Amino acid sequence: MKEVATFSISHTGIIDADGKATGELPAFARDAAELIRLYRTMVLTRSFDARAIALQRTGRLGTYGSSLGQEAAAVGVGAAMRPDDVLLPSFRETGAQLLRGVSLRELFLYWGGDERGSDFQAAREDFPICVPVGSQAPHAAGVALAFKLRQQPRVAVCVFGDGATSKGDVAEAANIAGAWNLPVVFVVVNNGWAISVPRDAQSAAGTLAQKAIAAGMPGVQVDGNDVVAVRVVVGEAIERARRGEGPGWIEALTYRLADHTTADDASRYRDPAEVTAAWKADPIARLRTWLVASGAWGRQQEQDLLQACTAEVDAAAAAYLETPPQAPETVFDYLYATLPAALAEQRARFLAEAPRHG
Amino acid sequence: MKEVATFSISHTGIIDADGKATGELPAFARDAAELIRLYRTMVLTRSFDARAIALQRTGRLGTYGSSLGQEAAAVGVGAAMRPDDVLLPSFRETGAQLLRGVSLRELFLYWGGDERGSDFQAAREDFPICVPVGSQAPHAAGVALAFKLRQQPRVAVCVFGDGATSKGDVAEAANIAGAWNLPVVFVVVNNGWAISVPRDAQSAAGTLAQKAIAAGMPGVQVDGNDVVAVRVVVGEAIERARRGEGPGWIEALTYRLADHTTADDASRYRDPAEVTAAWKADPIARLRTWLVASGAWGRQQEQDLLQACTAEVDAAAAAYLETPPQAPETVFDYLYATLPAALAEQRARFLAEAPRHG
Amino acid sequence: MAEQTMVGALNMALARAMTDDHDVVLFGEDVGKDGGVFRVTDGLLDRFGPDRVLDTPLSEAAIAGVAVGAAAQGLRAVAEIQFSGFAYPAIDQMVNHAARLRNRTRGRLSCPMVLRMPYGGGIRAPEHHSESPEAMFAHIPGLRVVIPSSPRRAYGLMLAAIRDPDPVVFLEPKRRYRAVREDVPDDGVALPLDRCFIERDGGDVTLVAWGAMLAECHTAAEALAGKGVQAEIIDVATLKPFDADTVCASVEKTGRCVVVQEATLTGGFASEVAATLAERTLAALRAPIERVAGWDTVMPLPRLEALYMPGVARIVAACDRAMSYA
Amino acid sequence: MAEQTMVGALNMALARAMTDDHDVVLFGEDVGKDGGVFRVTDGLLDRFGPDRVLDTPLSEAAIAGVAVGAAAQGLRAVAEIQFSGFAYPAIDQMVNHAARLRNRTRGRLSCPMVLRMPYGGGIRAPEHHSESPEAMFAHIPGLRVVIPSSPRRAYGLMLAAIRDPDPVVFLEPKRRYRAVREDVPDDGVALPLDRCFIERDGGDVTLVAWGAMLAECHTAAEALAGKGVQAEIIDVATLKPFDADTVCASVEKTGRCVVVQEATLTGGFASEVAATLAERTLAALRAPIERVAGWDTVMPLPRLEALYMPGVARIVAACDRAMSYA
Ligand SMILES: Cc1ncc(C[n+]2csc(CCOP(=O)(O)OP(=O)(O)O)c2C)c(N)n1
Ligand SMILES: Cc1ncc(C[n+]2csc(CCOP(=O)(O)OP(=O)(O)O)c2C)c(N)n1
Ligand SMILES: [Mg+2]
Ligand SMILES: [Mg+2]
Repeated sequence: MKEVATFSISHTGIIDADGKATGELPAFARDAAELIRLYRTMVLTRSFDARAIALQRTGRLGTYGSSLGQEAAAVGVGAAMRPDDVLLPSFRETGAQLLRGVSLRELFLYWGGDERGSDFQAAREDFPICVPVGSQAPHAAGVALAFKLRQQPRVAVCVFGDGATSKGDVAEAANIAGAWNLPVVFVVVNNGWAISVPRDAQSAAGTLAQKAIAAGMPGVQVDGNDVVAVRVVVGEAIERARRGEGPGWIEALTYRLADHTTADDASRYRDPAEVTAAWKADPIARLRTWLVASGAWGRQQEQDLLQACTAEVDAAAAAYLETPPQAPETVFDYLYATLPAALAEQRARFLAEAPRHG
Repeated sequence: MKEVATFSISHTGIIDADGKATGELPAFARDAAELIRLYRTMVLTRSFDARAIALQRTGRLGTYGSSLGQEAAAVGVGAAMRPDDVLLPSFRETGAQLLRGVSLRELFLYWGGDERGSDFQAAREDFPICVPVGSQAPHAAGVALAFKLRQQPRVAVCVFGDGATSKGDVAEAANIAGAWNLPVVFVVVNNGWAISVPRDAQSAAGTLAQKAIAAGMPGVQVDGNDVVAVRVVVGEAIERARRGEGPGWIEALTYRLADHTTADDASRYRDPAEVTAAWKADPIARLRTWLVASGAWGRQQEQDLLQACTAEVDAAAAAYLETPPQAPETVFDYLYATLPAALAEQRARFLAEAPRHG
Repeated sequence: MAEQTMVGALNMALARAMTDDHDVVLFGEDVGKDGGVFRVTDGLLDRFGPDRVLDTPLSEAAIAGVAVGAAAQGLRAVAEIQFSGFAYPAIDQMVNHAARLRNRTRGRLSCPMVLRMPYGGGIRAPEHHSESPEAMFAHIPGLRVVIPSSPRRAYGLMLAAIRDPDPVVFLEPKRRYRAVREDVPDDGVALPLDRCFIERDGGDVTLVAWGAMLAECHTAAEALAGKGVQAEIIDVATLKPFDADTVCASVEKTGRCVVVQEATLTGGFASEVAATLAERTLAALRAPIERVAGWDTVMPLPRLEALYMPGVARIVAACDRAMSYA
Repeated sequence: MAEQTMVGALNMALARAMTDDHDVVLFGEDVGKDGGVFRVTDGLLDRFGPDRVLDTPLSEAAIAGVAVGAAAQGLRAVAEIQFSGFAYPAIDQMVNHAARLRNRTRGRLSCPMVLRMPYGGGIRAPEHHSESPEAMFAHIPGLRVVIPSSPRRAYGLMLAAIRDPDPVVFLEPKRRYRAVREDVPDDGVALPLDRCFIERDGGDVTLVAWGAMLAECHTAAEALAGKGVQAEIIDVATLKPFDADTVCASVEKTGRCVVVQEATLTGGFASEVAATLAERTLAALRAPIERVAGWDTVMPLPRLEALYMPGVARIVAACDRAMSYA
């Protein structure tokens, strides 16, 4: 019996739950303005999140999936990307999408049940929110294939949850990305739960970073509540991929502080004590602590920021609520590039009947 | 950055390509009769294989997938199983199926295009040959679930190729087997090729044993041309699973000496020199060398065995060729336990029309 | 005997089946502690234990495939797909294995499993949560496809599906999950799996539907009755095998038929119903067979969803057109 | 201008499309060196290089999903599924993504891909290699479904499919791959994707078919002509969107229709054709619309395969029945 291969999984954390640096700070993190930009996006994400839940509770938004507690994972990913990279998110990547230029109003529209919420006015090539879990992973490989064949120095970045790592699509996508040495980075946002299924019941794998080993690509773990570490680790994988050195896979450890969605009641299946404990690792509080300790942030800035975020969310919510529904014909008009003749009559019938009753 | 997990993949070989022992012999291999039983099954497999190809070439069998060169992998698996375990094969596991009690005539019938070839008269609970690559892997987990829930000390053994390891079904099955700690063993028969796709193009993973790491189960490599090693390594995984210690995953390294199937022409895509070289590792020759060297085998036995195998295959082929086709109504009669009333009329119409013309 | 919603009735049927037969096991995503996202399996983990009610990892192909393997061993596997929009990865297992295990082994192995899933729109759900894929399953020989339209029918059909020795795809119209309550005796009595149910007698026009569309048909029939038109309503609760005889007999009587489905028109099961009628009842037809269906486009997100769903007005209009033929 | 088989014509169309448009890329299992198991991509790796002709790992869901991603970036991804029996794991990507990427992003992203695959029986192939799943795809709004019946049509339709800005499922009747040769000019001219082709004029009965069934229909028409019955033959080469107008016009003329499909009867596309006719041509119908189809059972293994496949005799018998109505 001889050993033919060995692997190891590393974990990176830089700013810990107490807001203290435990590792060397990367260059960007020594620029307070940059850290404040990330902080600001995290806070804005949380403001949006609270408003979305409030709107849902009052019947003005559809079922909504909160990203409470996961802001650092999303913002770290968004910050690590270049503008012409392509993001393929799941449904809790608000923070990343905001950095990509997706607007709050678009996000409200999406969750409000309006297709225009996926017609991003910026981030034109980014993929829309993906609901069928893990099914966007092969798209990321396909986008990366296009980059590679066209010799563009761009990277596809695909984000999904711990639950998604059990999906065959994800395994197939990772394998093809490895086999073809594609410029794609997969980020597992391990928030501990897939609805009611805890991480440990999802897989016997001790880490979800080690899923990468099956695809022959490097897999690493990062403290997903540490935006600095996420940005560093995801950034390294992205730049590696950009250099043509192949795909990457990162497991970001975080926690879903909210219910799965507004349609969920997490108290049915998880201990509130676990949630209370998880709050101690809140990604926003720790970065604030760090910023305050480093002298870059104070009470006044915090107050101003909260106010600014509220105002921005207010404006977006108002714009969303004022957006009239799409015209009925839009139900047909984006299906094909050109409406097939065979559908023209049906569309006409639809227009004649639909407005009357549905 | 700290290390949070490490893994290693081992490779086991016992009798090498020259027929020399390189490791300690397990108990069963010190029993010449048992080794001869395995040798006999490998030779019978090869006789069957040659006849199947001959029958196909003369239009008396359908497209056939040869297991030439892979006899040790199949026979080793079959030998490691207990009778009441369940085998879930792909299409090159003839050697394992013979040890399970599947008859040569049944195998001819299957490849001859007759459903009765999957109605094994022994091995009643074994699964039939599985053509959609990897799709039997979840079945194996399901069979193992039944064993576990009923607290039966039985194991499901699932065999598939290197190509199959790219399939999402296989990844999902392995993951659920790990998560539920099921008594199932997955055996990857890595024969170097998936039709025209070489192993290295199939996955960037350096070994296919490491696919197991993604599912949190132990993965090991074995010399798949060494029937002794296969039996040992697969046997260990099976007994481990039987003890309730969870699933296992083995990569058996072998080589497809034949075309993919009789419909394939491997000269289009692979270098004949590779095949010639691979013959040096022929699993049958090496075991014969070993047996001869150990004094348990000689020219006469070999001649007798070849004759006996030919006679057995002759008889089975004759029985197959003499088997009249099934009655037309069998096209309907096994679809449901009881023919639904709605189908009765159609069946009658079918019987009225079918025999006339099809 | 309490009044039950469809969710309650399904829960009761599952509990009854598990009580009667130790081989019945349930699994799926969140079916355990959470009781399923619609609570259909609520409380069953506590009652029957973690060996018989299992949360799966998030993998639909495996859910179906594990059910096949378990069923081949004689377990009555009742597997849940959380929403029909996520059932597509399970189709391979249903077509290539579940539906044909008995046939390809000449009866040696079989597949007594139920793949259940909520389907359909009308609850303002997120993307991919509102589709109606029944036609895809109904095209697969070897499967049974069952759709209840009421609590009582859900109870009886679910019991039948679990007891059936062959694979059943059981589609639950989620819009009706809590829409009504009715008395559902927990009597362990299964309904037949090969018969359509005549829900209302009428001599003028036959309304054929399944799932959530039954309620729409009943409302439409009331409206039609107000105009003096008597609609007969048939619930095709078991799409496969399809009890064409009952539908044909009704159309022989009425001479007019409107088939109502929520799924997209082209290639839907309504087309099968219409084709069967065109083959078998032509002489009796006094008006073209109309299909009222979802439009041939993607189910819109909630804001425009109502434009998509077939409703009472469209059904009444179709019947009016049918009645306009002498 | 050499005589081409369907395989040759498809190969020629792929080469032409790749020459004309650098964005066309091919991938699938064994499409490279091996040239595909049926040789449809033979020689293309040598001509266009490994950046544009790629062997994939063995993973059908990824093949479809990678095509979606690549197409969203503007590549014209032509992805091969080796046999339609292995396409089921790709359905999820086709329904939930390919078919709706344009719609859900309001036109921002689109999916100009072709998913091509051999399908159908009649070549004594192994288990799972002989099915006809076209109806499943034809039920998905947002897709196009195309099936050629001859070399020339294969050439023109394949070019059209690749040039089309939306996702196309292209099913190739493998039984016809090498059945005939005909002149196929490599003129780069595409055929329309929204029109049925009238292949033979006749006033007595309309035969509607696609794929391999066209050849059977032609033979049947000859036999019928011998009895003085003139059959009109329509090739529904593009099942989705379905050109009902052409079929309806023919049936308005003949008053009789037999729809022929190889796929299993229930829920097949023949039912869609019949339902459409029942809706739109009732007054013209002089005989019930017959469907000649694969039986509602699993495609048998080769030894009994011939019992399953619809053939000339069944088609003629159905036409005879139709003609027996005055
Ligand atoms: C393929 C699929 N199956 C089931 C669902 C229903 N569902 C939505 S989210 C979810 C859990 C996802 O868990 P995870 O991947 O960890 O992401 P998280 O919700 O925790 O962010 C499930 C089961 C779905 N959307 N897609
Ligand atoms: C899901 C699926 N896709 C494609 C095929 C066609 N096919 C048959 S065997 C094969 C290659 C299988 O390779 P591997 O798993 O290594 O097994 P081997 O043939 O080498 O024994 C392919 C692509 C299939 N049978 N099933
Ligand atoms: Mg999660
Ligand atoms: Mg192989």
